[in-house]
Amino acid sequence: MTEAAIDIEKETGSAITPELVAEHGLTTDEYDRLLEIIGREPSVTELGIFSVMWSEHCSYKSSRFWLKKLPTTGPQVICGPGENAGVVDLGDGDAAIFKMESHNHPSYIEPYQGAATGVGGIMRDVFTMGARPIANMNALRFGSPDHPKTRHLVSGVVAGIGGYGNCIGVPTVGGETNFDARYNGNILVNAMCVGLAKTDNIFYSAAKGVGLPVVYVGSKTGRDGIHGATMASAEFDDDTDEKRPTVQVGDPFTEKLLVEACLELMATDMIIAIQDMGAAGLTSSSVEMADKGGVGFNLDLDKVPQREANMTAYEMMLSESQERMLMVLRPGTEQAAEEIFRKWDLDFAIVGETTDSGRLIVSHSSEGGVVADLPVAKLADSAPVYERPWVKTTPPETLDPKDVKTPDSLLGALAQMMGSPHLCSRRWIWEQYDHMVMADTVARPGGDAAMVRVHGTNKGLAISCDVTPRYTQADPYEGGKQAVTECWRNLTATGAKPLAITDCLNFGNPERPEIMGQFVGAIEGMAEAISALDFPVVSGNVSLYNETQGEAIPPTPAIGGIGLIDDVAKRANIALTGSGDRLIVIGANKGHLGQSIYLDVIAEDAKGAPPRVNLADEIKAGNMVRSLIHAGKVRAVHDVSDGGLLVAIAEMALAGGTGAHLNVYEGDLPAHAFWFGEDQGRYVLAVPMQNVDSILDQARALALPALKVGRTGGDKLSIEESGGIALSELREAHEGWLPNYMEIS
Amino acid sequence: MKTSVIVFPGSNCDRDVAVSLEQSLGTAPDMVWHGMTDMPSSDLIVLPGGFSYGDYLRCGAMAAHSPIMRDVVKMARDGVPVLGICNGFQILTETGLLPGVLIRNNSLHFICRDVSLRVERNDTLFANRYEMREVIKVPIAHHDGNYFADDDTLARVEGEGRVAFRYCGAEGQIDDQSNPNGSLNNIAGVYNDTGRILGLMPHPERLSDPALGGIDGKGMFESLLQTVH
Amino acid sequence: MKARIKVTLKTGVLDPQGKAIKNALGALGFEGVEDVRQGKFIEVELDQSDPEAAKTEVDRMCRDLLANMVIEDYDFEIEAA
Amino acid sequence: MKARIKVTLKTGVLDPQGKAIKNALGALGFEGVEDVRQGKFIEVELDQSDPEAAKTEVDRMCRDLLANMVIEDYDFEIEAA
Ligand SMILES: Nc1ncnc2c1ncn2[C@@H]1O[C@H](COP(=O)(O)OP(=O)(O)O)[C@@H](O)[C@H]1O
Ligand SMILES: [Mg+2]
Repeated sequence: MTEAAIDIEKETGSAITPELVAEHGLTTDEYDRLLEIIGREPSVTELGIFSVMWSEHCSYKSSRFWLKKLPTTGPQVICGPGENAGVVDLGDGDAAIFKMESHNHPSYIEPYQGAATGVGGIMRDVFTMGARPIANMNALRFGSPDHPKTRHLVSGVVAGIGGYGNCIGVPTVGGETNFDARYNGNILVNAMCVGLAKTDNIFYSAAKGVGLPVVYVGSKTGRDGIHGATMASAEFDDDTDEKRPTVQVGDPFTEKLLVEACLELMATDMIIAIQDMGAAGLTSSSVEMADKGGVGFNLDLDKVPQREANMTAYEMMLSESQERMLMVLRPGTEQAAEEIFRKWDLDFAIVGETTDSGRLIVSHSSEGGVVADLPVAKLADSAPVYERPWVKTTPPETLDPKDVKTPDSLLGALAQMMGSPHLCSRRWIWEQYDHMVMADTVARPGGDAAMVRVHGTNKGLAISCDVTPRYTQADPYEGGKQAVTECWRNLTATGAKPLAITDCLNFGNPERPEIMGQFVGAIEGMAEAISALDFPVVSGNVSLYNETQGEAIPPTPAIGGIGLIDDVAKRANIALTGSGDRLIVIGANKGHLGQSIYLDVIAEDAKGAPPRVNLADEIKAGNMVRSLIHAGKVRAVHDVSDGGLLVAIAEMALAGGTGAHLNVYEGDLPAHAFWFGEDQGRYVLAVPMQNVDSILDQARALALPALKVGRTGGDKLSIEESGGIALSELREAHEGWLPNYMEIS
Repeated sequence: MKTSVIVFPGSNCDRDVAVSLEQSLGTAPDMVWHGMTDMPSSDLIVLPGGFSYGDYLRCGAMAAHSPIMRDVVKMARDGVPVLGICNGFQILTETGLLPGVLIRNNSLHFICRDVSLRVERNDTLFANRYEMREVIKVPIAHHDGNYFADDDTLARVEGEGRVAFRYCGAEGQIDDQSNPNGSLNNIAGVYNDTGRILGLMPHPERLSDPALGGIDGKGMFESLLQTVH
Repeated sequence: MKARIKVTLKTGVLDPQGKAIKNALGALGFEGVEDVRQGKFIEVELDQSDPEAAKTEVDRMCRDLLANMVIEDYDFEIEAA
Repeated sequence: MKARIKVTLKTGVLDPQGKAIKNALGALGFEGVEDVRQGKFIEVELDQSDPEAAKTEVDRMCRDLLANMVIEDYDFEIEAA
């Protein structure tokens, strides 16, 4: 094929107007830059291609500058950000491949399909690299329970996540769920997938080599989600409810076939490069593969399997139809590869070849031949990078616990908090997810981190998703630091050694300096924690413009982390069992009530600075707890987070169906600050009597606070002289809220 | 002992059950692709859980017509033991090898959790390791597990003692509270008239390993060892 | 030719979806909803010009696959393209 | 009164079920099946004697609950009992 000039008039019938450029989300400056790059006016197809490549979603133009500040390396990292997903070494030739991604806007418009396709998309990112997906997680933020849309959104999103993951047969083992009025118009649906591969059989997207066949596999292309990538980069306005753009519908059955077919092909030596078609489908997959391989691509759209009649090049290049992949194969293997895909009833088509032209040349006979002819490298890396103006968030003053309302009774307050939307059990959600399929889920949802066994071994992979949006809202820097640290702590509480994280950075409109300031603050806080904890970011995703009518969501940098334990039999869980164990809190109790759940639920207030993380103390406490778990010195472990100490103990009691008698607090703090404060860096341990002294000694030697707070036993939770609360009553409050709320339709 | 696990497009518990079979019986099963037309000789055929054909149209409907099923049905009629778990149970009802149907859970939700089952018969090749009326813990994970049959069929199933397991409470009581999906008479699994074909919604392969939280499901695979040759 | 097929539940067969819809309609304030039954509506595009042949074929599709005769009935009409 | 409601996917929206049924029919030996689309068929029994009022009500039910207007269309007929 020659570098044919494009007859624009013929293709479009009209020249590119400023309105058309604006509709494609390009600024005048950006359009001028485009003109400079290609040296002529683009065709409409070319304009479409540029617009998606330069969308915020694909180009990271507002975030890229800051993302570079995140540490991404370490001896455990095999592949950091830049590929479809991150790769971490698990030893013995095993690798974990994982990533988290947002599907916020589509899930608001059509919760079931939006969430389902979010799960499908993130799984493709993982198996495209050669991993069998082994666990899914989901981090969900909904609006206030009182908002008229919330119930419908919860119901659809949860059903969609389950509908997709269950069908594929990958367990959804955990996640997080928040309710907050600030998400009323912009819910967040972040899906994470973890896969397992062999370190010597990992697949990348660089299409190295000329004259190689470019192959399309999976489902046919339809007019699905055209402009999804630009939509993910735009603010919602008043008519979003009306507009309802073409949403993608997921087909998990086809994805299951695609997983199996791809893994079957990957067991051979036929693939040179492979990439899923995600946002901006055929466009971004071909540009990225060609660019990374330093080659050109000739694509013949006549060959693309099509679901609908009369599709244009523009539509095919921008379609976001699901369950599709692009591969570059070793020449001569086409037939053998095709047989595999036919066996699995999937489309297989050779749609082009790699060239030495360095150009993406797209042809479509019904539109007169070549419809796009663009320089690959420029398409890939000349996207603008903006250093947008930002202002630092001023954190609120620290709240004195003495200024916070005292509860009528500690245990009454506890029951009220445990039965609130913030702390109630998420069982109604996770029971709709198959969390046991693959028969390796050793720690199911409900504890700190979930754990799946590395199939065929005793090794365990711990997985957790964390961020506390009310902290990040008040202080993005401390909140970002806390999110990374809480994830590390949750993994540690199972006995796993934290290895690495993925992130999903959900923020408002970056063109507003205060939002950009939140972004910068969160990144800086995350970076500090990451480097101190040796917990690098290996993959991630940024979702900006989460605003409705100028109201931004709280900054929500969701962190998804994984950790490793060499023997699942050594892991700890949160359940109290038996009686007579001593409960010991490791870490300092300072009664921090600012931004706490207590403040919100009992004092109905939202003031103060969030708790601060002391990274040096975190490391000391975490390492000690992990070594106690490995040594078998503790019967149960739970980290202290939302709701504070008493909530952590109540969760442990409910998990094991064993009560506890707690000592009356006799220190300087108000009792409610002691029991409900959200100081960081703490763990509750249930310790058999004979190990208590040695653990206290060990803590003393490390200068770590360790305090005996009670002992296990019985079927209620009591604080010495008061009568106590029956576990059954607490359970009713804790388990009841969500199903009761969802029942009213 | 030679076992075969049929793999349909969309099966996803095929590996799980293969692991349990191998652990309990000592030999790995043959994994048989649904598109084949000839079954290898087998002492036991397992139809695994999952979402064959995406569970589209009706669960199990399309798989019941897969090429391999002609042979499976024939062998089953000739007395080769067949175990259908979850989706496999749905497929067996669609082929008519087992009575009744599995419709949408009455909550309309997919449900994944451990349930208690009461063993209703222990004189079969699948359940001889259990005590009569023993209460065992086995997980369920399904969207369509609500066992339904018309009055006559139900009377026949009950009358002939073909109920294999019922959902029950911790003490073995059969009541609405312990019925997770609305199944008639809390039925969780049924036998055919010879007792050599068993379909059940719960997943014994998921609690056959102490690391996963229990081994009550193991009895079903170990029972087979004793009786099938 | 196009076949429009309705698959409905036999009387007496439990219909959890129908029941849920009925409750939801009630909760939404629709009064006087006495019963709801949910079935399937399947459209099949056929390359067949003889209506009689199409009829026989569609009937067989329904029996063989589209309906479960244990609990469902079906009914269809054929429309020339 | 009885309302018979058909809920179908909008043109262009992927129909995974229809696709799978089409393949299954092919595997069963039915030739010439060009396309299959699966929708819902819902029958609602109404305590309402005025056909016009019933129409308005059913239309609202479809929009509010029975059809997902983002991806589905609906159509119905009312039959006097
Ligand atoms: N959307 C969800 N999906 C699955 N599991 C969830 C979801 N939300 C919360 N969970 C589970 O509920 C438990 C409690 O969650 P959370 O309070 O966020 O834990 P932590 O405070 O330890 O991070 C965890 O086991 C978590 O995995
Ligand atoms: Mg935790």
